[in-house]
Amino acid sequence: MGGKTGAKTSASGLDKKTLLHFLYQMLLIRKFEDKAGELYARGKVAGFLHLYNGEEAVAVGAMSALEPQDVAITHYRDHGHAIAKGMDPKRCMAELYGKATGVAKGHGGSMHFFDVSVGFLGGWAIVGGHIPVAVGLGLAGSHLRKNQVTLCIFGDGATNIGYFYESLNVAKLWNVPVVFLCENNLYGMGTAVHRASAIREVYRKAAAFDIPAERVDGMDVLAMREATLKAVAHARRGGGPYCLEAMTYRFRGHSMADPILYRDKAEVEEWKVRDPIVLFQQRLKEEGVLMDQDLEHIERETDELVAEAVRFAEESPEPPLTDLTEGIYANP
Amino acid sequence: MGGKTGAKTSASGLDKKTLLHFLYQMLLIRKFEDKAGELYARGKVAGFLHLYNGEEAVAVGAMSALEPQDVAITHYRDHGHAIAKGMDPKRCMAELYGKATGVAKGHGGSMHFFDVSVGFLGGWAIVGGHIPVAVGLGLAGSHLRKNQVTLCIFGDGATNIGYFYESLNVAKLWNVPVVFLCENNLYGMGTAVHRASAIREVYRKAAAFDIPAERVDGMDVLAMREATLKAVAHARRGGGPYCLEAMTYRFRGHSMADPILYRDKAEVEEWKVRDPIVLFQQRLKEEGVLMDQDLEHIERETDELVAEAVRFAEESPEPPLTDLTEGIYANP
Amino acid sequence: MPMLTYREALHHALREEMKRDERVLVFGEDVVAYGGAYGVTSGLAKDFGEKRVFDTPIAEGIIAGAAVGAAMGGLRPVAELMTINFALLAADQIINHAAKVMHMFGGQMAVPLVIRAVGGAGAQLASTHSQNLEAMFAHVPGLKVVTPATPADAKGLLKSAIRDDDPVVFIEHALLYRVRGEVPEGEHLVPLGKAEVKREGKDVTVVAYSRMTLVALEAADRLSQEGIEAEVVDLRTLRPLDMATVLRSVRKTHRAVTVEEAWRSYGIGAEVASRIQEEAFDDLDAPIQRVAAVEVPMPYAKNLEQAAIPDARRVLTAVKEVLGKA
Amino acid sequence: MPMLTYREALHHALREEMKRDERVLVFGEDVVAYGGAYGVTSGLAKDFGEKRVFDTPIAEGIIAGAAVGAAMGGLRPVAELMTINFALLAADQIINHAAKVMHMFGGQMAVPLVIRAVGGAGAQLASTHSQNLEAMFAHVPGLKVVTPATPADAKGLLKSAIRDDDPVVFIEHALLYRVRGEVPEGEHLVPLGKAEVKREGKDVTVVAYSRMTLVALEAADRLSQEGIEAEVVDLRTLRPLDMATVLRSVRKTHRAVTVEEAWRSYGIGAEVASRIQEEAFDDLDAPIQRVAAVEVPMPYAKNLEQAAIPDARRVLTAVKEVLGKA
Ligand SMILES: Cc1ncc(C[n+]2csc(CCOP(=O)(O)OP(=O)(O)O)c2C)c(N)n1
Ligand SMILES: Cc1ncc(C[n+]2csc(CCOP(=O)(O)OP(=O)(O)O)c2C)c(N)n1
Ligand SMILES: [Mg+2]
Ligand SMILES: [Mg+2]
Repeated sequence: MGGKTGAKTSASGLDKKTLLHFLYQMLLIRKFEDKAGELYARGKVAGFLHLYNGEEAVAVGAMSALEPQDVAITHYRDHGHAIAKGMDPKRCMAELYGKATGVAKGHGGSMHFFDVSVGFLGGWAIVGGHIPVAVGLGLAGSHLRKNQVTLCIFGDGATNIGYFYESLNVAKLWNVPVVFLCENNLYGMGTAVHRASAIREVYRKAAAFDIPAERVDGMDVLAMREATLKAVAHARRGGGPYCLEAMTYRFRGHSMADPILYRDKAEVEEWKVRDPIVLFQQRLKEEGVLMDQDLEHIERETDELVAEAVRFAEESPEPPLTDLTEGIYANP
Repeated sequence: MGGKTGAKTSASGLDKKTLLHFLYQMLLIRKFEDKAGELYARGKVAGFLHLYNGEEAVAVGAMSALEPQDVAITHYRDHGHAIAKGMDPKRCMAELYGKATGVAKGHGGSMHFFDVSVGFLGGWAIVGGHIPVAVGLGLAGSHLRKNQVTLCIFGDGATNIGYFYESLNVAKLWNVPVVFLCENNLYGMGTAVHRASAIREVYRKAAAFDIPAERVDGMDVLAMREATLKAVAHARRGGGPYCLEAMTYRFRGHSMADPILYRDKAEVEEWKVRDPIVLFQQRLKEEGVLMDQDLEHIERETDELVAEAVRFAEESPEPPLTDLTEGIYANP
Repeated sequence: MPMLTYREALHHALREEMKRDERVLVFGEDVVAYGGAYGVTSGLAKDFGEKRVFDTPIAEGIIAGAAVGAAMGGLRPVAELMTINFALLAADQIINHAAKVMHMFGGQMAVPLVIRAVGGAGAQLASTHSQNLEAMFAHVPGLKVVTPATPADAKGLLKSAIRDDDPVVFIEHALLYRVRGEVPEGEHLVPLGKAEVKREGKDVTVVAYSRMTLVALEAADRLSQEGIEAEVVDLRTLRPLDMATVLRSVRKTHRAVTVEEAWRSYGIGAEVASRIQEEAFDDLDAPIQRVAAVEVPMPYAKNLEQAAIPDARRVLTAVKEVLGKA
Repeated sequence: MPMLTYREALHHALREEMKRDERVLVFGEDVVAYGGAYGVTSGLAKDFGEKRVFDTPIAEGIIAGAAVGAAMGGLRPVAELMTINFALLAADQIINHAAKVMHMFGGQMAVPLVIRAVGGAGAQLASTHSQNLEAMFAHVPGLKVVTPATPADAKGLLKSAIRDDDPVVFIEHALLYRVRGEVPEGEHLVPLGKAEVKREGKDVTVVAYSRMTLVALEAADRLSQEGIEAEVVDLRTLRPLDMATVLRSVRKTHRAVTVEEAWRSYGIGAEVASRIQEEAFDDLDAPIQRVAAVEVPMPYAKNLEQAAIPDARRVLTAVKEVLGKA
């Protein structure tokens, strides 16, 4: 359960604008997800939909530690990461609608968000499959001297598949600037971590490759930021890969199809008390950073943006049927 | 380099017959391999041929720790393991000749020895591919209460492929009686361990799964026996998987095609000084267990057996062409 | 006969075979609490215990590899891969291991195992989750590949697959789980390697398998309203392939259309068409048409996905084509 | 023109493209000291440095996956898999990742990568090391699959593959490395997706690829001594498949035989034969015959392996069959 690191998590170091922006991003993600879930129920969104509720602090804290030239690559539970990396919620919503204006032209859907312009390189739906890809991105980053760090995000379940280990080994051998961030939300679909992994502390797996690793409180956006800053700095200065395990929890089911028979209400309630958005709000209020009017303003902005995203998606055109035969090859 | 374990390696505990049998087996393997290499040069044996010279103590010591109901499964460098597990050198040689009397009817060749009657379950040529199979054998062993331990042997190179990690994780989760024995001969083909693995101490990888592990001197047949006895006992009593890393060295090339451009003479010489057969002979002589006539007798017996194996292989018939259409399915 | 869904039929097959044979085990990702991604195994763990029904980590390589070892060790594992798309992570274990044991080791050991996996498109899951990869496995000697289209076949074929002593890749279709049909109770076995004429007709032979069998039947109904009687042959098993049944039909109708949900090039229809022209060339009055998916990584957008997957209309057009009525 | 071996031709292609483009990297198992299992890369590390030519652990999954990422990151990786058999451990990266990036993400990124792998039987390596798995990859939209038969094509196709912006599975044949042939120096490019008539003839079209092209040519020579002129079409690229060249030939000869070293069922010949009968039905005077490997996990024993692999004699028989002279 989210064993805290030593990382200093006082807000003091950051200015009000930055702190409120974190709150803004977390709220935006939360509302985007709730809306997506609602639209799924209404049949506007289809396919598999994996919502990020409860884990917002991980994405917002981690992405805030990246420089513009850095890239992020993640799994299918990607909305939060995409928005935190700076993707346009309108085009993200359009993708969920399967519209031509979507971030993947409607070809990818929820699991395959992608926007090269902000360095968000997917959205991948094969568990663990994008981790080797991240190592390749790291290789390119260092080979082409881009001063670029690759942030690779995946779940606890992905740390039991061979790719994870092959990737850590090669990342260390090649000394590539890749930060591996595991979102340990205690379950891989309906399977609890200890039923799928021989050890409960995922970060310990990095020791098999002499890669520095630590656990972070994934419900604390500032703790996430500080730990990621440290990891990114390590990678950028040529120190090689770094592993982070963010202890977090998903408030909703694995996907919209999940009856959630595998965890009890008590556990869920216990975690909801640690809602990263509520906690951060409280704290900013206590520290006198967040005023009521600030919050009203953020609430209004995020509500409007999500509403606007839905409007944009609704009004966008379907992709043309020519998409079935074009764009499969770069050199047809 | 073969950091010794605490394992007691004095011969004292064992009777003369047993000790001489170990010497006999190691010599038999050495001579079988030299003959196989010679026959390959003469075109009698084809395909890929991976010889075991220098590693004999690992197979003989480890197999001596198994009970008759226990099974062994290994990779393509399998002659030594097969003979140590009790397979008939005649039928092994016939397999190298691709004859119908071979241990796999001439279908498998050098890399695919197999003899269910002595619990030797292959001979597998996909690096790391048999490790998951071993976990399945362990599952069957415990599920069907066979009081059976599975010994799974593989090389250092195989510990960088995903299968290895997936297998250790599942073996621990299922608590199966499998002993994982890594033959660390310092190279995977032409790649030195440290060029392919982020850590040099392979046994440390087991820590990522809380599986007990240790390093053993693979040039000392008694050290191998004692370490394996301990690991097998642990597995048999329900303690789950156990990992061993045997530090050893292959005196010949990776395969007959290997020009050996990747390691220098000095290193080879340094290791040849630690020839497991020479060392064991010296020691048995010092301890007064091995007399000159014993050695002559063993030399003669092993020479004759290898010669007989060649005769048997030479005289055996080729497999019938009907083998191309039959025996592919158990239920055609 | 009771009406069951495809899902229930599969569930019954597993339940009956587990009752019948102690050695049958079921394992895979989330087969216990979740009952499998599509609910086929739900309740089995409760009734047979977690020693015989258990979860695995997300690691298809070892799921398949452990099945091979378990089978060699005397068990009869039924391993579930959530979808056939993930079978690509187990391809080496299935093709380089399971398929080889029997012959490569000189016949000393068989590997009685079943790998169940869900295939098919149509649920807007996009390109990595909408594939039909049966051709890749059907290409491999040593494997058997089964693709049931109806609840009755689903039950009868799965029971036969579990009793079979060879490695069987058993591919279910995601859109068929809710389909209902009559299913004989108890000892209902459908032999592997036998196709079935699902509808008789004299004018044209339509060869299909899995969900496309239903699409072919729908097309056949519409065609008969136009006076065209199509005979629908459901291959049911892709390896071994029962060409005798297909050829018998073609020799009668002199015309053939194949229907598959997979990509056309190097697919199932190609083999069937080649065999037909090889063995019934003089009986053919027109070239064999293949109806297959558009060759594209399946997009998420509904309009694109629907346009990519074969439907009755396209089968209709192909049939008229071979009848020269296009 | 200089005479080079297939191995040398491939080596030259790599060397020239590495010189030409800084972004081209070569990595794989033992490509440095060993020069690759078949020596194609030997010397490259010395000349281009270990930043551009380096070894990987034995882990095909990440070899292919890292190539995908490297390509996305702006490099042009040429990853070597020791043999195509091991590509099954990379099947998910090649099929679920490399092949999908371009279209699934809406065309934002291409993945210019080449996966080189050795295929083929004939060296008594037994069933897991003697496979021809090209059909599995050729089935997949998003991939390109290349199978050169001659030193000149090996060089020209590899250079084109490296310059191509899409993922290319480049399959070399283990028994061709020592084969010599004339190879144009320097800028010699053979376009992907273009078959070539390797020998002209009027009586029958023999379609082959990779080493079977040489077997087909050998058969053609023998046939001409009997007054039968076979036209040999070398597909060279299996995806995209150049049927135009094949059809042009068949419309001339009215008869066709396909030759492949892979298993017959669901193989390459099946697609070619289906396309021919679909598009040139009325031009065909006889059923298309397929010559392929016996469908068995390839045994080690020489007599069995030789009997399993197609040879000129079997091509001869098939040709006479389609000519009605059997
Ligand atoms: C290779 C593979 N196997 C199985 C699946 C099906 N699947 C999708 S998500 C998932 C659970 C992943 O859990 P985790 O990695 O912890 O991520 P989380 O969903 O908890 O964020 C599974 C099994 C898949 N997509 N890919
Ligand atoms: C999956 C796979 N990749 C590559 C190969 C080719 N190969 C055969 S043996 C070998 C080296 C294995 O080294 P190691 O595991 O250390 O065993 P050793 O040969 O040293 O005993 C390689 C790369 C293979 N057989 N399988
Ligand atoms: Mg999780
Ligand atoms: Mg080694």
